[in-house]
Amino acid sequence: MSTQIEKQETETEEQESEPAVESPGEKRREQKRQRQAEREAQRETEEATLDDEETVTLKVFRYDPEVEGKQEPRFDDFRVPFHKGMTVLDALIYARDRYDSSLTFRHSCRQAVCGSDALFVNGRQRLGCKTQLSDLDGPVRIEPLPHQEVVKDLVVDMEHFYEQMHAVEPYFDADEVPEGDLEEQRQSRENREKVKMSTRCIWCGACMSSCNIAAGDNEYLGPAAINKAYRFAMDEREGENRKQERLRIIEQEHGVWRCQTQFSCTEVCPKDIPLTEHIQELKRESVKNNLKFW
Amino acid sequence: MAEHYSSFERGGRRWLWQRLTAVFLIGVLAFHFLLLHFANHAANITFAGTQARMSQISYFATMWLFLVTATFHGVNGVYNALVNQGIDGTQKNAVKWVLIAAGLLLIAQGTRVALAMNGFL
Amino acid sequence: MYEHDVIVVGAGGAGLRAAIAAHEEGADVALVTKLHPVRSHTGAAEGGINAALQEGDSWDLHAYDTMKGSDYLGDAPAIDTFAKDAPEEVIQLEHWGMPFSREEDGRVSQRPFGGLSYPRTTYAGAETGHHLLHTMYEQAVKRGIEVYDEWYVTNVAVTDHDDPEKRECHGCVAYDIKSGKIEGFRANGGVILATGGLGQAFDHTTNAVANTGDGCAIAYRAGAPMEDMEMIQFHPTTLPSTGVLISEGVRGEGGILYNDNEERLMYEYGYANNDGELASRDVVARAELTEVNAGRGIDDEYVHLDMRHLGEERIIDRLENILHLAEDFEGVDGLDEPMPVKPGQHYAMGGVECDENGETCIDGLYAAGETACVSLHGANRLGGNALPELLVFGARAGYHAAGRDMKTAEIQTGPSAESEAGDVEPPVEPGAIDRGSEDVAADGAAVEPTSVIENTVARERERIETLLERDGINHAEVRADVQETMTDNVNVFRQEEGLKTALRDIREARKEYQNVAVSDPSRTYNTDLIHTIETRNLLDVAEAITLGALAREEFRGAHWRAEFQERRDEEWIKHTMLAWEDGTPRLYYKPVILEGDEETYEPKERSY
Amino acid sequence: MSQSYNRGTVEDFGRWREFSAGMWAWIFHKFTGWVLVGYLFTHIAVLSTSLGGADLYTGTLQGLEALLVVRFLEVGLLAVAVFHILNGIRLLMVDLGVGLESQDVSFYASLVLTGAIVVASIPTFLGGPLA
Ligand SMILES: Cc1cc2nc3c(=O)[nH]c(=O)nc-3n(C[C@H](O)[C@H](O)[C@H](O)COP(=O)(O)OP(=O)(O)OC[C@H]3O[C@@H](n4cnc5c(N)ncnc54)[C@H](O)[C@@H]3O)c2cc1C
Ligand code: HEM
Ligand code: SF4
Ligand code: F3S
Ligand code: FES
Repeated sequence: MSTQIEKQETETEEQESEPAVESPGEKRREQKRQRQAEREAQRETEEATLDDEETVTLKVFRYDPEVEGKQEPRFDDFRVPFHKGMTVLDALIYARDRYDSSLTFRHSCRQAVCGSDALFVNGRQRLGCKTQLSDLDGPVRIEPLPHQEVVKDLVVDMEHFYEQMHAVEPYFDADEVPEGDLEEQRQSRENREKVKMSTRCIWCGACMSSCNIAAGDNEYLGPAAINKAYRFAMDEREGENRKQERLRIIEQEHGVWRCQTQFSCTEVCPKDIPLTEHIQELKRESVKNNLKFW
Repeated sequence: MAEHYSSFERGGRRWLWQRLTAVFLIGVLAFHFLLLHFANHAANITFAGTQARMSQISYFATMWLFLVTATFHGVNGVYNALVNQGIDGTQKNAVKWVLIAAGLLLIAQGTRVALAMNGFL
Repeated sequence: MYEHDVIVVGAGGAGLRAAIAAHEEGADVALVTKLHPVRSHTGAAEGGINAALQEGDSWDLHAYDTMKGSDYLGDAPAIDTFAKDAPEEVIQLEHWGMPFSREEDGRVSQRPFGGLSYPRTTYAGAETGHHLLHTMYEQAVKRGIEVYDEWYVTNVAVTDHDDPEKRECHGCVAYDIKSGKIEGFRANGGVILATGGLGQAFDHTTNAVANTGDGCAIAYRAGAPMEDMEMIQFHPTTLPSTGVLISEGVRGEGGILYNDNEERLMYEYGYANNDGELASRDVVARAELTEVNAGRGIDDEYVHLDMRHLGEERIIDRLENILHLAEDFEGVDGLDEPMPVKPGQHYAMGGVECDENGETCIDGLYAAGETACVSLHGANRLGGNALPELLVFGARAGYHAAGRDMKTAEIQTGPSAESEAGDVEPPVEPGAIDRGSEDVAADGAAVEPTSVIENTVARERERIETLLERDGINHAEVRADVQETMTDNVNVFRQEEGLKTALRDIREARKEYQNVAVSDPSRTYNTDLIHTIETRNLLDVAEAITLGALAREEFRGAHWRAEFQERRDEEWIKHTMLAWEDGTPRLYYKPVILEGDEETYEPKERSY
Repeated sequence: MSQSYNRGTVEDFGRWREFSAGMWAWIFHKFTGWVLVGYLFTHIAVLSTSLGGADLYTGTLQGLEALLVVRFLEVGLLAVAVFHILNGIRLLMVDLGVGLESQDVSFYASLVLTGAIVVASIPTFLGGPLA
């Protein structure tokens, strides 16, 4: 798959009947105008001839703070031909390349690893590239992630999400590293297994967007950041001192205690990370930890 | 981010107590309901009956603990809910003290009532 | 104008490693990247990272395998440096917390991989790249390295001098995608291009939509030559509908390829009697296509990769991610049925010519990662050798740019390394159409760095304004034309006529591109604009790939020619180089260095 | 919500919060919790009549019980309490990390069970002598 579109017949037609007096620039512009008109016409006929059976209608959220007519948020409809295996992202790419090149959304890997295309599709946070159209009821409503500022169309501001991720000191920081250049740290298989799920996060922000608490409390670390903290706090290679510091971070007012176990984060996570479970485990961990000092 | 390092009580002690009191309340509340709505019909309750039950020291103690735990559980729950709604600073402080005062008052009044019931007052 | 010691363009594995290295060296370093670092395509790598870590293995074995894998088109100094540095870099990653898969004794696991004489591929499940990328981004966060996130670099600011080797790079120009601002970035130490692959030149690729060869095109137009561009690796196991990669790990663990007659094709038809499914990628890719062309493919398109016999437990333990990919993107349950696979563009061995320290012939301009060609992979990259390359050469470029004293490079760069002029006869004139107006190096007699940057900024601003203001066709058509012709004609099997057709089509596309305009008038998050600029870059790299392919009249590694089905060592142990001279590509050759530290590598027949 | 961030008009445009089981459970638990605290205060207030002597106490209680509304309110209280208890048990399990995969099922189960218990208790609650 790629951003490729099918070649359009009309465009390869030569246009030789232009009067010779025009300057090359004018001629070119004239050709372009014609081409655009043809394109538009073609799009219309194409859309009109699309059989209902094999098309999907997308209702896509549009907003651009700068462009007149888009300052008021609205929904645009796109009819896209459907083929087996088509994802929401494929459909968006089709609509953009064929119908409206200003349709804006983030995407890159097309295989659920880059985390760019978390969207609100039919009322749920999903990755566009990982969502089969055939699993959805039409018309498919595509909106930007809720609870984040919309930059344009389907693009939201991720800054706040990144800040929360950074707030948990999301980096490995062992108390001590083995001496010797080629000496590795040992980690048991069980321990790697324990942190495995938590290391899968692709920073898509779906969980944060789905969490009611995060929506209400802007300072709440949120499920993804807490999961990140879990990933390191549970890694036996880091050592006890670091773990204490990590627990201190997640125990703060807007940390784990804010989680009301609503589970929506866990439900929407495209990497199937058991977020609620990790949050709960950290709550228990910090209670245990505190009991030690009684 | 610096603002994340506030002096909020860490360690989730209140969180833990909320759970511990809940466990206790499951039993007592169920017992309370069964006793006063099913075993003894609510409409048949009289001071004499109450007094009879309350003069058993174990029953009295249970009910008093019920009062204390329920108050803590309820008041703390309300406080948490408000904090989660996003109150902050002075507002939060005010709420905290009002709730503590209300809680203490309730326990005090409840204790007086209980003592009256078993005839001490 | 922003100012830093070192500017790293691109924040994938190579860019991050370079930034961390430069930071370690005390430089003020910034990452400028069109995607947030964790969105880089390094995250998609599945299989693993090669490094000689265990007793019984050694760097020279790794180097030998790499040289052999490269079909003797790799440069020994690059390969030796690589194999020597790799173990340390991998352990460094481990110290940075990367969650590698482990052995019972708690040590990092290693598994066999195609073309390797020893099981030396370290891995983290089937998501090695994801973990590598995130681990390194985390370390960059730890060090507080500045990131200009979602800034698209449109060009580098290079002084104008006829001889590229006398040019200096003072910085770059970037477009802030979110606000539409165009700014200059001054780099006192150097600019490191680490923009990743160029897979979008093809329409069936494992690469991300963002892999548009920007760094290659930018360096090329600035005067740094392109090396061995024809060497494109096609991965034998990609899902037919999307191009999503099924890791070589599946074959490493014992997965088997079947044709439509349920024959184990690698053996039945003698494509690789020794290594079978573990033969190197080019061999397997050709085998599959030969099967399909001979009518033994399934649906005339693909073959089957079967891993069911490995057992559920082993699959879930080591290849769980593959199950998800097959399910989500092809609707196939790998535990239950074989997975359909076909070859797809995967990796560019060629790229911006640079030496072991990442330096190009332009002073202050570096390249690292898939964008660069040190030349480590030569004519064919071994699986699991790209990720350590990011680490080894990313780090070296970072150190060097930040001013560390390093061994003088043995590899020569720039047109002066030429050993022989090339001649290739393209059917149409290649190169830029409107010479001079947009690309070529920056300008005037200006030698003062700030004004070099300012001039470049002004030119880029004008270019962007023009694209935004004029009216014309959508770039997507041009892009599609290029992708289509590349896949049709510059694929696994290459023929002179096809290559010429591709050049003609690319020329056509260049003409079309003259009429391209951005229809979205917004300055806010204008992806239409970004994609339009990228398409221009794709044109340049696609043309370079095709020119190289037309020039190289032999069959070596990933490059197969219908007319020349033999490796021709007497004549072709040399790199194809393309220099952009005022908008016209000039072909020349540069010798391959086979004299290594330990031994001089003797070209041998690749038996697998 | 004083800390929440004003995301502008775009935020609410057509974007509504989809509630899932866990969210409903949270809302209900909150609501029932508040009702229970409210009741606790009222309850102690009513019981305070015992300070005024046996007759006043007995009179007040029986007087209240004589009102049909009070009976109905009591059924409501029962519903609220039972749900809070059952969902509270569910939450305690979640806190212990038990049965996280079936959190939605357990929520529905709490609802159904609450309904069942309430219906079963109606005769006892509404029955009995109306004074
Ligand atoms: C599916 C897949 C699987 C692979 N598996 C393996 C494997 O198992 N083992 C192995 O060794 N190798 C593997 N490879 C190869 C290896 O992953 C890549 O070669 C490597 O990750 C490239 O890294 P990079 O840092 O050069 O580029 P990338 O990770 O692609 O990063 C490019 C960066 O440049 C930025 N950028 C690009 N253009 C611009 C611009 N104009 N302005 C600003 N920023 C820009 C992007 O934002 C991005 O941050 C695999 C490759 C693929 C596609
Ligand atoms: C009988 C058994 C009870 C159990 C098992 C129980 C359980 C719980 C639990 C686990 C919570 C915490 C929810 C959270 O913070 O995530 C909670 C909250 C609460 N409980 Fe109870 N509880 C019980 C009885 C009561 C009683 C008797 C009252 C009234 C006094 C009460 C009032 C509250 C309140 C007000 C809250 C806070 C609700 C909110 O979050 O807004 N509970 N309960
Ligand atoms: S935890 Fe899951 S939903 Fe949240 S950011 Fe990570 S991958 Fe996305
Ligand atoms: S949705 Fe929110 S409340 Fe907790 S369980 Fe998830 S973080
Ligand atoms: S495009 Fe990368 S996650 Fe969907």
